[in-house]
Amino acid sequence: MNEELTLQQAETLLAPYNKETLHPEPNRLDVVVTSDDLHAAVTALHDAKWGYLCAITGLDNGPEANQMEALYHFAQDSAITTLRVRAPRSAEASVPTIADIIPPAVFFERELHEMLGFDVKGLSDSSRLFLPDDFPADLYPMRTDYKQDQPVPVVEVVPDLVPDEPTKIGNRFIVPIGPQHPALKEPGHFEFTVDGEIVTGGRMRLGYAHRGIEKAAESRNWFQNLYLFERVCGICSHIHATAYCQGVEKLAHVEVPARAQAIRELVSGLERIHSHLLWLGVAAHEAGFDTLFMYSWRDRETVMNILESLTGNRVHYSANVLGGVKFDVNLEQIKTIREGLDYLEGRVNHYLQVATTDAMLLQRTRGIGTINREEAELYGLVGPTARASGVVRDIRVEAPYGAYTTFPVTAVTDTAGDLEARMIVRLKEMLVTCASLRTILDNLPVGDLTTRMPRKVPAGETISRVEAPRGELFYFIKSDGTENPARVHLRTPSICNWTSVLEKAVGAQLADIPMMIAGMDPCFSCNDRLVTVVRPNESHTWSWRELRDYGIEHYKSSMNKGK
Amino acid sequence: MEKTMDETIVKTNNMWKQVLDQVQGWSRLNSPWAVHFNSGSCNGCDIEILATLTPRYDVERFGIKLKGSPRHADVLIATGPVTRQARERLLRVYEQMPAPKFVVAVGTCSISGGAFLGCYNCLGGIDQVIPVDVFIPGCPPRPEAVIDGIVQLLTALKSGTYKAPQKPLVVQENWL
Amino acid sequence: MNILSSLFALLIFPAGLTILVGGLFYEWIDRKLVARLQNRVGPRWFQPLADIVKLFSKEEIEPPTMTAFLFFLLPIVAISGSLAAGLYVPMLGLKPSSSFPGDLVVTLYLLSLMTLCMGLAGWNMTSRFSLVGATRALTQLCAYEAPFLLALLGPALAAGSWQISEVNAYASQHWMILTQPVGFVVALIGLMGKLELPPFDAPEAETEIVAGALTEYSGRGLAFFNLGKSVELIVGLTLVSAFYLGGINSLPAFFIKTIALLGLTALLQTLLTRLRIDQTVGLWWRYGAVLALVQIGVMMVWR
Amino acid sequence: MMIGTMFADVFRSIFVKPVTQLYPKERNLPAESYRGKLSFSPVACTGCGLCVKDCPAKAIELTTLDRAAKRFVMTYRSDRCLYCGQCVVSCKFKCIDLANDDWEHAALGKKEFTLYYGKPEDVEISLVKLAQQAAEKQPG
Repeated sequence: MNEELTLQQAETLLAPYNKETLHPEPNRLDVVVTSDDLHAAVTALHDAKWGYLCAITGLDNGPEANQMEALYHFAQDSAITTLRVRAPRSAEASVPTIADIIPPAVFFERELHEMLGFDVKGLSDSSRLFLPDDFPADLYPMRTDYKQDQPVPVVEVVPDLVPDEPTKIGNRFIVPIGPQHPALKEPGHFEFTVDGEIVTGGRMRLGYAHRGIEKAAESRNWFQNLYLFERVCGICSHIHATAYCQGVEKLAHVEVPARAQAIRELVSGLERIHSHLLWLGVAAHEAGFDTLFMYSWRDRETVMNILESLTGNRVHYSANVLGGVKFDVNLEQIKTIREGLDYLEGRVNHYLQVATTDAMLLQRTRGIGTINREEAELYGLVGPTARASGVVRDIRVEAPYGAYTTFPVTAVTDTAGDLEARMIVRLKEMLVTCASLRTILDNLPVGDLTTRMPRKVPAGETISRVEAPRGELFYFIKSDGTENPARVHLRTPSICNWTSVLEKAVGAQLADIPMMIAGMDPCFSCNDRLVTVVRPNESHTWSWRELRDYGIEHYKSSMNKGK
Repeated sequence: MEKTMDETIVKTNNMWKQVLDQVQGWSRLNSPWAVHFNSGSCNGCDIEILATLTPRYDVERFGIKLKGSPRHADVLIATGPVTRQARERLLRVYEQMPAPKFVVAVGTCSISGGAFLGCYNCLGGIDQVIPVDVFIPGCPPRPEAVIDGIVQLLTALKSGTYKAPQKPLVVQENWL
Repeated sequence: MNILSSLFALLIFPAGLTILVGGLFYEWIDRKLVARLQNRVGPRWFQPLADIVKLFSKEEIEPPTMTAFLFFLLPIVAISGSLAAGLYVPMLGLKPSSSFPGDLVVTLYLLSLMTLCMGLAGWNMTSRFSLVGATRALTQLCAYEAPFLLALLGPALAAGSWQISEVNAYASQHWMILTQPVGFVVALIGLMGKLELPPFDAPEAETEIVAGALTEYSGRGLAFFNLGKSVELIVGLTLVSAFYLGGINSLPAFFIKTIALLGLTALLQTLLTRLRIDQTVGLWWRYGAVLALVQIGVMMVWR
Repeated sequence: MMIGTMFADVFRSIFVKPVTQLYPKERNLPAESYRGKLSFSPVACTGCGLCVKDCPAKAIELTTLDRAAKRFVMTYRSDRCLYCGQCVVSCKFKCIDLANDDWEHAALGKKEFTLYYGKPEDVEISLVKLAQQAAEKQPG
């Protein structure tokens, strides 16, 4: 395609700052820039509208090389330009912030700061994003000399002054949502300041589900890691495994047979249907429409059955192995899948009608949390959330991978950008997926299921991007030629979409907040591989720490009283 | 004469107590309200727990209701390997529940750490923090297996073989 | 003897215990119907009873409230309010246990006591969810109370009496659902608002504010509130069906009419999405109150 | 704009049986390919240990007593197992199988989760061996 042309454009744009150029893969361009030039280089790309910022990866090249790197990945269709900033492995390692040009970069920069100890100059908020509060400040888990089983001292958290009146600040209340809250099936903590029913400010703290997967990956072999990454998320597990497999196979120069690729896409299509139906149910539940929740989950069981009979499990399918897939599809199964798809298609069409015509539901979705196209691009949204605002961001279309090169799909978009549009986009996507699954089933390639995979993967770096049900999933994999990976960095779709909720929460009704959170289909376990407070608000709110200490005291005293 | 009077009173009192105990036991068996806490799992288990509420499995037929407030709950359904950040909250949710309370650990990682065994931010199991009554392994367990676990707990309660689990001896004050 | 029999009437039958059991039974029917409409099996017949007994046998955690006295008193006031309301309606098709001219107004306010208590209970708490829940419960009370009253006023005006037993007697000859359909719709929806059934469950919206005003209640307090709710359900159903569905004069008529009405509310519960509190208030004042007023106006003219 | 768009669904439900599977009473078997409890037969095993090496959760351990006489004992911890099936893929001699009818493993204690596969006498020997190893580790 015009991949080469696009990369040439980038090279020309970056020429004034270029210190060294590398071409690690045909679709990639690595440009080494100095820390001082970074800001200007990013501005050049951004002003020329060359792609968007996918992720920032931090690399530690070890004590011998005494070098750390920050990798800024920009993607335009299938072409990827990486700006590499090199820094010494010490406290002096610093990069300037680029959040003034690209606002969502703040999340990535905080991760970089927290996990590797880069000093990000000018970062507006350097509080914890993923690590727990009581984690020592000078320990950086993603550095090579950090051992995952080393003892970590607990840092005393100094409680700040607790105000006398816990619930009211002027006329305002703080309503905490999470980590244990009925609206969230997963942990995450939000604090919304409300004036009556109107939200005046919001803060967010993640990290309840940060387990340290990226670190653990470095001490496991390539095969074990497949199952670890599958368990980053329980809803989009197959797509995580696929992204990982694709990357490793690229590194190992292993060609996956066409039939295996088709089966991977088959499972990922079914998973997309399952994920969107699940989301529809959860969103309906948040809106207080339990009947829709019950019915959509009932119908979801159809696709769960198919997945179970096909792969052998309802949730973590473990369909992939490195170099192929585990199982084959037989004619009988194809027949069951077709019947299932027919039924689901009918039901999805019905739900589409409900979502677009039910007056009571529309009251809760139409015009709520609207994000227009410009905002969507500015916040760097991905997946159905972005597509509902008219931004065509779908890796399956932009940079087809695997079987999507032979079975292309079309991106579903809407222009309204509100909750209704997001619902419609997801529902229509299910229909599109049903159609594309049929094409795959009609033209299932014949051949082997697996190719042999070496236990050791040649040294190198690669990037693997796939379209998860929630949006673009980004994997950066580095091998140093051994049985274990040297570094795996993943950027999940949810983290890109957070800004949309927090920016839009201010001025909204409290009752709409759960809907808005659900609207972007957040996946905490996805983005908490590693905590966050964004948007300082105008009145005083408690920090999480204050709240927690207060909470402990509060319940301690009540327990004592109770006895 | 007086003595026998006293005896009858004691007897009737005892009988009352027995009857009351039985009624209490019966109600407890038939109305286990649950609260769900995710301590950092991949949410595979969480969707399976939610699936038990939906028409296909419908646990309301056992009287199980998923409640939002820990104050209303009898059973804590916990998932996940307990991350450092979530530990405090897990303890708090548990403490807020009124006695008698039971804990069900769902999923392999909530029992032993599972796939996250050895990760630096995971404690590796609910029973490291709070006493657990039933363990349900599986990654994730099928909704039927979740129901089976809860039925086992109820059966144990009914038959009197239930023994309260021991509190974790040392609630790890220092991480590692 | 007289005192004994009235005590019996008050505590066991037809008021008191009977209403409690009836309330629990109706709660079961409601839950079962909703479950069936959602294609599920639903709870067993003794479920509400088991829930209540269990709650009574549980520990009651006393949160640091502003006034402990209110914390204990409010649930009791709430349930006594709804039980007392049961005295004035033709429960089980029998004559109301107590009756005097103007008891309609008293009954209505006894029914509101529950919501007031819940509002106060929430206000009495330091929990944020309770506070927001209390505010919502009271706001909603202000919203549906007037239209609901107006909707019940229609039949009362037609019967020319403020006494429930007389309206009931008049209704036995006239099916007011036919003559005052608008009033019936407003009364039915008003009843759902009173009972905080979906779509008017914003005060206890689980996904937003956990369990609203009752978030901090456990054990006995919660049991009383839940029990009060089920009593209110049966009393409310009896009242509305006595007024609009041709009166209640016999046991079969009582069951058929109230259960039919319950079926209707269950259907509405499953079909509608929860309204935001501002939407609820808007709906009641913009449509509910106006419709009920128009209905009354038409009636006055027609008479 | 309509009210009650799901009326058709709801109305139909009154007349059809609920889709609920009455689980403990009726137990539906999952598909043939379902991955449940692991079973191991030492007959074909060569003791290569690939399954142990590739297990992502350290759920299996293989104790070799006598390679030639096929005396192997496998310690399987179902509380760690992810039921992913990598061991089945890794094993070239098809010694390992995941059952599709055994997946309700809930227990009130954790003891029941550790299982030993092999000939009974071998299991005993290996247990003694493991106990010795543990005892040796303790003082050091």
